Amino acid sequence: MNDHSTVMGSGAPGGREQAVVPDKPKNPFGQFLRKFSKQKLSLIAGIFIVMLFLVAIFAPFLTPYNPDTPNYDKMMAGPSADHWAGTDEYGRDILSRLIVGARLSLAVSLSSVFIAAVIGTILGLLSGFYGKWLDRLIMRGSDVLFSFPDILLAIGIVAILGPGLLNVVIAVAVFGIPSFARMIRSVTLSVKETLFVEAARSIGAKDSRIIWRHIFPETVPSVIVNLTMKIGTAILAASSLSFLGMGAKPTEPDWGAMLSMGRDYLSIAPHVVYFPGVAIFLTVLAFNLLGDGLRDALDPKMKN
Amino acid sequence: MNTPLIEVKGLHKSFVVKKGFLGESKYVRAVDGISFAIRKGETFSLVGESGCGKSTTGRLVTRLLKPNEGEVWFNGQNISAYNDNQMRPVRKEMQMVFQDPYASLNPRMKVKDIVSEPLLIHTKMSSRERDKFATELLEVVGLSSYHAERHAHEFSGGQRQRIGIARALSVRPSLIVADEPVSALDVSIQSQVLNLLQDLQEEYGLTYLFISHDLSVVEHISDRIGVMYLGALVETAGKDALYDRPLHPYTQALLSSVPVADPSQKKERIILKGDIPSPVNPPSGCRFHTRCPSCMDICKQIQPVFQEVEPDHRVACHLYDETIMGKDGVHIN
Amino acid sequence: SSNNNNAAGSENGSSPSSSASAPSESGAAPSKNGNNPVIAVNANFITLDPHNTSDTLSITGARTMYEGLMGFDDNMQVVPVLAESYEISEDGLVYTFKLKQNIKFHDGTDFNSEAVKVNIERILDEKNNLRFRKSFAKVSKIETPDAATVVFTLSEPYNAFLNKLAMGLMISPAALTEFGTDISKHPSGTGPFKFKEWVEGDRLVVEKNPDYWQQGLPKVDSVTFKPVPENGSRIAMLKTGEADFIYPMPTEQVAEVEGDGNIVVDKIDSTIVRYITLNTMKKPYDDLKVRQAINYAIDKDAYLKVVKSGLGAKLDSTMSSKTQFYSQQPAYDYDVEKAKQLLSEAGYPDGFDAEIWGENDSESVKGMQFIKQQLELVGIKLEVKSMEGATLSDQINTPATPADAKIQMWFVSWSPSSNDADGATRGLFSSTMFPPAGSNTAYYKNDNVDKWIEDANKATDPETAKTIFADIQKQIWADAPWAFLGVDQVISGKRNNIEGVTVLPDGSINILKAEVK
Amino acid sequence: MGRYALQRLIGIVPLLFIVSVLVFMFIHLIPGDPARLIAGKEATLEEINQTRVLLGLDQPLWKQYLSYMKDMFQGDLGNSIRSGLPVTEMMKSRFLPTLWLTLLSMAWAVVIGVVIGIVSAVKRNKWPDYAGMLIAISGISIPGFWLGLVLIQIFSVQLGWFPTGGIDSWKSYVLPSLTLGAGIMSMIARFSRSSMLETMREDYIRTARAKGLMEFVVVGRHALRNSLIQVVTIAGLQFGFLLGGSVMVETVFSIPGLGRMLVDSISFRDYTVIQAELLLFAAEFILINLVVDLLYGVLNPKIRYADN
Amino acid sequence: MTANKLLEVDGLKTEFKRDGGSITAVDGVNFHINKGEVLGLVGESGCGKSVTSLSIMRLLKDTPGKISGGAVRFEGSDLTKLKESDMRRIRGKDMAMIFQEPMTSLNPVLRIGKQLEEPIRLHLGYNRKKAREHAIQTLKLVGIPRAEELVDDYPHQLSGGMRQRVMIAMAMSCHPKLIIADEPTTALDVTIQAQILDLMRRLKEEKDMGMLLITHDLGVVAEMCDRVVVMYAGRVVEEASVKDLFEQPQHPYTKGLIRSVPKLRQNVRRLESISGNVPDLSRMPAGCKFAPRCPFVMEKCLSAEPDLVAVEGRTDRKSRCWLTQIDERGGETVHEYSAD
Ligand SMILES: Nc1ncnc2c1ncn2[C@@H]1O[C@H](COP(=O)(O)OP(=O)(O)OP(=O)(O)O)[C@@H](O)[C@H]1O
Ligand SMILES: Nc1ncnc2c1ncn2[C@@H]1O[C@H](COP(=O)(O)OP(=O)(O)OP(=O)(O)O)[C@@H](O)[C@H]1O
Ligand SMILES: [Mg+2]
Ligand SMILES: [Mg+2]
Repeated sequence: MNDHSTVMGSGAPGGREQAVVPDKPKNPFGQFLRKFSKQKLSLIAGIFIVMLFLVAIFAPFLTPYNPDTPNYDKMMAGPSADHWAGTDEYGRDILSRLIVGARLSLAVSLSSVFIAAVIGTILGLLSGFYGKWLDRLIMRGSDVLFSFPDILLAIGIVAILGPGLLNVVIAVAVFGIPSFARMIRSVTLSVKETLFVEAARSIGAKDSRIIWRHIFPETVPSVIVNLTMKIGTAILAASSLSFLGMGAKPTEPDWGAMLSMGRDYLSIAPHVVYFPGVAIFLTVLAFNLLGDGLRDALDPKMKN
Repeated sequence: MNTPLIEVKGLHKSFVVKKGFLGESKYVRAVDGISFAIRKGETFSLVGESGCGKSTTGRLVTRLLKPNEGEVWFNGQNISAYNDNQMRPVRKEMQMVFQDPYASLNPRMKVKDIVSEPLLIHTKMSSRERDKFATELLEVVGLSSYHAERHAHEFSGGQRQRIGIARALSVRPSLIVADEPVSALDVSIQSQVLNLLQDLQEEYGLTYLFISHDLSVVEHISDRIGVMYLGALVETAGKDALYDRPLHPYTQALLSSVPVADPSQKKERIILKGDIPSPVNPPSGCRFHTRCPSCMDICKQIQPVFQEVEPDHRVACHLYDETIMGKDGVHIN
Repeated sequence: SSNNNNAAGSENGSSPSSSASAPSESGAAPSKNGNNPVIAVNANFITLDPHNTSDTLSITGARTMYEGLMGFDDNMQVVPVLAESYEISEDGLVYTFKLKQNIKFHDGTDFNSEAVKVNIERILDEKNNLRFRKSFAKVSKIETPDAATVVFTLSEPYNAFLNKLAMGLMISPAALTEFGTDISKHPSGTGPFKFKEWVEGDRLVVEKNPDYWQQGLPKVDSVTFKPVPENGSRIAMLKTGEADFIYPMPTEQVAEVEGDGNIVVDKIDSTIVRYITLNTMKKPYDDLKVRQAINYAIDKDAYLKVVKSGLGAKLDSTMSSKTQFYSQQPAYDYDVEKAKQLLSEAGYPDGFDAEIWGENDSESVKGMQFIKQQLELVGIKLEVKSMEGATLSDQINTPATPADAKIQMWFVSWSPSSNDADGATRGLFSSTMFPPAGSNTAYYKNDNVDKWIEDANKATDPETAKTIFADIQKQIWADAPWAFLGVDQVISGKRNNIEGVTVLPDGSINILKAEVK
Repeated sequence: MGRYALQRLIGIVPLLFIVSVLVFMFIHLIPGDPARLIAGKEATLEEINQTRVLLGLDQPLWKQYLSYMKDMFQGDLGNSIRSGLPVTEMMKSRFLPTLWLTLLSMAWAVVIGVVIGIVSAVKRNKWPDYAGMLIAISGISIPGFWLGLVLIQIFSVQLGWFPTGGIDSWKSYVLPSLTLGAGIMSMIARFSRSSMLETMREDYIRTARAKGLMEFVVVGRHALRNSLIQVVTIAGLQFGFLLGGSVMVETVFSIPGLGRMLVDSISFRDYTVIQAELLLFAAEFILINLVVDLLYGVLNPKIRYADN
Repeated sequence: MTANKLLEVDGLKTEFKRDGGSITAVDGVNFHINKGEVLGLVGESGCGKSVTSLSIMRLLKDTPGKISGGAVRFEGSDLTKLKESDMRRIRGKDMAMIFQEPMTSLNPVLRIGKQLEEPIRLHLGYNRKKAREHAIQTLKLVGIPRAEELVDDYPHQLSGGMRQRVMIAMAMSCHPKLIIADEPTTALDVTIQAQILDLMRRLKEEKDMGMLLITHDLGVVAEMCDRVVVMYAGRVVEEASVKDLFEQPQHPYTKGLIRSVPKLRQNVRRLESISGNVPDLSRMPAGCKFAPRCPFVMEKCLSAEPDLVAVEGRTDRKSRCWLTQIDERGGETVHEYSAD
């Protein structure tokens, strides 16, 4: 028996190491999925959102009625077998409008948040990386933006640019920028101090490479988390704009517009506001839950 | 003795530290007048306690930091005033290995990309060539080619440090600055990495600036050693000279503080009083006088000169200053 | 979701002006506010300087404390108030007023002819840049032969002058000297109520003037006006009794509160007309057939039902039936086929793409959506552009010439401030009134109409004026520069223990006879 | 600390200057002609022009700005274009309601938010955690105006507990501040939960337990204060949100506050008022953040004693 | 001997929930500490030293960890069975702990004095004034100058060495019978480490406490300890007196460890090293956990895990290796060591 005792990894310096790295590479995405799937609420929220997207994409095939066709004989009828969510002040089918509205509400909030994220991230990266006057400029700028109540900023922007979908998107985007910029800046500041950035510098990497290849990927989880959370805020902001009469197009079935137009009927035909209200609530809730889940799954500090 | 590969003359570096509430800026004199030279093929080590400026020195040498004062000569060029673009070709010649193998590798990059990143920057190799080169390098440092596709976080500390070393080697530098390359590693792993560093030095004729706080490790790997205290060198000497005849009281205390892994060997210990002063307000005179067991009046007022008292053995201490101590001086060993 | 505890249900009131459910008087819940009723309105008071108001609400506020030589009755007819009687010269240039005697301003000084002169001169002084200057621009001379007589001499005949005088309220000259431009914060008139406090944005409180010249009035100790911009909140206040009277009553909720025994809803036809201007100088609206087609394509009954919750009347002239010199016109009855036919004849068998502008308040937005739905049926694809008011006004008034104008259709309303026919015509249809000079956004130009407007103003005889205005209305109606929609009702809600608060057709509130039971 | 505060205060000046330029440009960029809006719809062109001259709006923009700044340095914010009332006076009466509203909203939002956060963190992944987070997330998922209207329906119309609006007594503030604070409460609840969780993982919490301390002492004395330090920062940033939210809440609850005044003045292009108010908002926001920073120092000895 | 036993850890097993499954961080650890004795616990990072100490103190709250077996007898009573409130009475009073990180183990927002007074008032029932005096006394005991002023400082105002002294004072303040020190000097510089070790040695002798000293530094072990327990991958692999351990290490891991540490003035060209890495707890090899790295590995090692048995018939000398068992006993069944 003793003869068989082999010397594995005889301690030769620089000798190869085996069996330490697992055979199957640990896929970071797989790991993330595993962690995420344990967050049950977030998982449900994620599924809800996926379904919402499907609804939005296939809206034209799903609506039981033409969402724009009025029926003046059936105005503000409560929920019934024909109209699950009742009809609105023109006798249009609310369910159909909600379905089509998902499109618009998602489009507005997603695109505005996306724009805000892109610009905010770039500003945050530059501000955090270069510091000094650039940082001061960007941060003071975002202070100013922050100090303007966001709604007012949006009112101003819509007033300047005129109403319309794109302008609402821009308005909502603008007041999302500072929060991204600040957050990314602080991540950048801490990543900038990490050894691997110093290592990149020490091998002669250019700033652009350091920012793009080394710092930016580190900010992605925060961006994603903030993005999901901000989508909720953006839906609400867009609906607040509608409340102040500055929403998207009044003729389009945007949820916020439905809610704000319907508020005059709150006491006589509550379903007119109830359903869009619930749609907004659930969607915002879902995005926030998703964001929470993503944060936990993406945050290396949250192990369990 | 051939010409030094790197020579550092009177380096100073201070950092502004905003002390928050009162908004006053103060300065940390992280490196305060350091001179040394490293010859080709030699291992020069810097030792000293935490915060004494070892890493800062390393970063000044590699020009990751610009000195406030003083010069860094590398291969006969004064690189202290180079800008980023001028530095880039020089960086090919000097690479770094960092203390923390966990933090110094980008967790989101594949090993082959980490290892070949310097090639991407400094050479015109195609990505195929780079990958091939990277796998070869991995073999050199004792990893396998199949590790190339993995991410850094899948490796253990010792393996990561090997990846870091492979990265440093990729552009065939002449100087490697290793900032505490083994202090984050377990003892059983530490020796693997130390051996690897030694092997590579032999094979590629590398010059090392080795930074560590572990006197035993330093003794093992170095040819010459500099002992730092509060931003300044207090003693430099060849290994044997330093360990056999430490001159500076701080070096002596340091050496005697190292716990010995041998219960039979009970040695006399110099236990210093007090804590390491803050580099924000370093003591006047000799920086060490607040803790020095043989402190004299003069030490409190006048900063001793860093001078050669024996061939290739320099020390900054009034005890060896002939003008003060008289010709014979006083040696406490 | 309403507190329908009161068993007394109500059929729709047969009375044309009030749909009170008329519960027994004794069943009325006592007012929460005692003898100090609270009136919730939808906007803020801007100023209490009666010569510088341009919004109806500020006029309401001013009229609680101030009176003019003339005034409006509940039907917006001009009646003497501080004037005992008046005479107009044959040529329509000299107006002689006898003033009532023994009337005192709130500060104790006398009301007399001198006071009238001081007031009119204040209005006319260019330095003051008061909004009423234009109304009195034709006054060339003002004389006070004695304390009880005032004589106005006009530079040319102006048959709306009495209406304008009804707007010109009298301020105590002593107060004017004392407070100057600050008079807005220290009102002192002859009215039934005295100023108590004005917290800008929160409330205006006026208290009973014990020395009021009309015996037995006012009957309440004070009245508080509260701006409550949100419809839902205003009606909630009425329900809870925090407010005794609200105006405007949101049309959407009328049906609901009509079942509430504690609440009475009053509706009367107003002088507010709703219409869409069609840019007659722009293709395709330059074609009469297109304009007529649009008029035929809109179902006015549906408009009232959908947009106005059934409250209001169809617009059957260029002005409301309550306005001076109104003359009814034959209706453009809803007829989709005819509309399509007219469009074909005009060369648009498949309709066309069009754009409608309007403000972003919910009423306009709702209205424009409705119009879009209607025009769609005849093939006109309408894009609705709702804009914030000031932006819209800028869009309309920036182009200097009709050729530059971008405006196609404008969903809008109008009410003449002093309810005179001139005010309901000149600014809207005279070719001198193209934007930016005036509100003729239809860019309507008819030489006859231009001339008639001038003639009518100068007509000294009301009957002559009336015929001229009938011609004007007929011509414009036939030319259809507007799509005529409806006449609003002014709708107010009150607790059933409040009496005597009325809303005039122009939307101003009269609290002179307010009474709590 | 005094000197630091002073320095920071002085630092506000250039920032306000930038803000003033931006605000000035911003509001003049918004289309709309105050002269026309003020003169009324029946006004003649001549009247409108005269009004414009009277308001100085015919001057080039930079001249308008200079004269505005000149007046401002003399403490004169001008008169409202629309009503002619002095802007300072208008703001004075509008300031208190908004201040109360924001402070009350902030107060309950912080207290409840922190309590929910702590309970959720301590009972992590148990039902109180889920309940707390559901409440918290609901707070940000409901549009403010909608919540306000529903609260009025329930608590004013149905139950008659609170007035529908106004500023007549403390009761008037209950529903508006509930509405306004809901969003912030949620933010704070979520934030304090995560910062509490983070704190509970700290080494010194283990130290505290190793001393044999009761759990509530560990949470209350050792964890709470450390996590509050972070909560304060977030709360400060939320003030901007409050000021914005007040626009809506003041409209729904008929509160004569700054927010409503701003919306009104924007719709009338009442430049002087908008300008003054936006400057006030900016100053307020900056001041609050200064206070937050100071508070941060008070709570965090590391900063307080940084001078050694 | 039993009467002398202060603490007895018997088959302690602690598991962590992780990603659905669970890992056993501490697996059947046995050792004891006598009164007045310093027991060293050495091993590489992640081998379970800290978890062992936290399990003894039952401080695993808020971690996914749980004691799943074994007993911890302190003066005869099993701590794992105590109610939390009773355990609280022991923590800080009879058994105190010093943690590795002096920088983070003190609450940054509470004054030093306040943090020191907490256990004193709780366990000794002193009033505030008396507790403060006692705190100052203890601070002086651990060699802190100006203790009266220092109690009003905040932790960040102190250097690392001072903070560690405060931690020691805190642990000492209620005169515990046992101190568990988890790498008390790892974060400190050598000269400061020398001060602290010197202090701890003195205090231990004065107060006659038992001490569990956790470290990975063999040098520290050699200087401080009476006996040593070596851990590898959650298990005890060797137990010996300090002298025996360094002179005749039994387990191949211990041997490798001792030899791979560079020693001053030793002058070897190459260091010995143990190849390979510490195994991941979630994918542990069957058989001896050290087998994959062991230069003397045999077939048996790969399939069966050896027990911790007495070496050469000595009760104070144990090793967990087939080699020692086979070599010494010629392959016979060996006498198994049992704790009782
Ligand atoms: N970027 C910086 N900004 C401010 N202070 C710094 C910076 N870098 C280093 N310092 C300070 O300079 C001094 C020397 O730091 P340095 O990192 O060189 O020490 P070191 O000897 O490497 O210590 P260690 O052994 O802890 O790594 C320290 O007091 C440190 O706080
Ligand atoms: N809170 C925790 N959650 C999950 N796993 C843990 C936790 N604490 C410890 N572990 C696991 O338990 C094992 C033993 O850890 P432990 O901290 O006891 O090691 P150690 O010997 O103290 O190491 P070091 O020398 O680094 O302090 C490790 O593999 C670690 O992953
Ligand atoms: Mg360092
Ligand atoms: Mg540990």
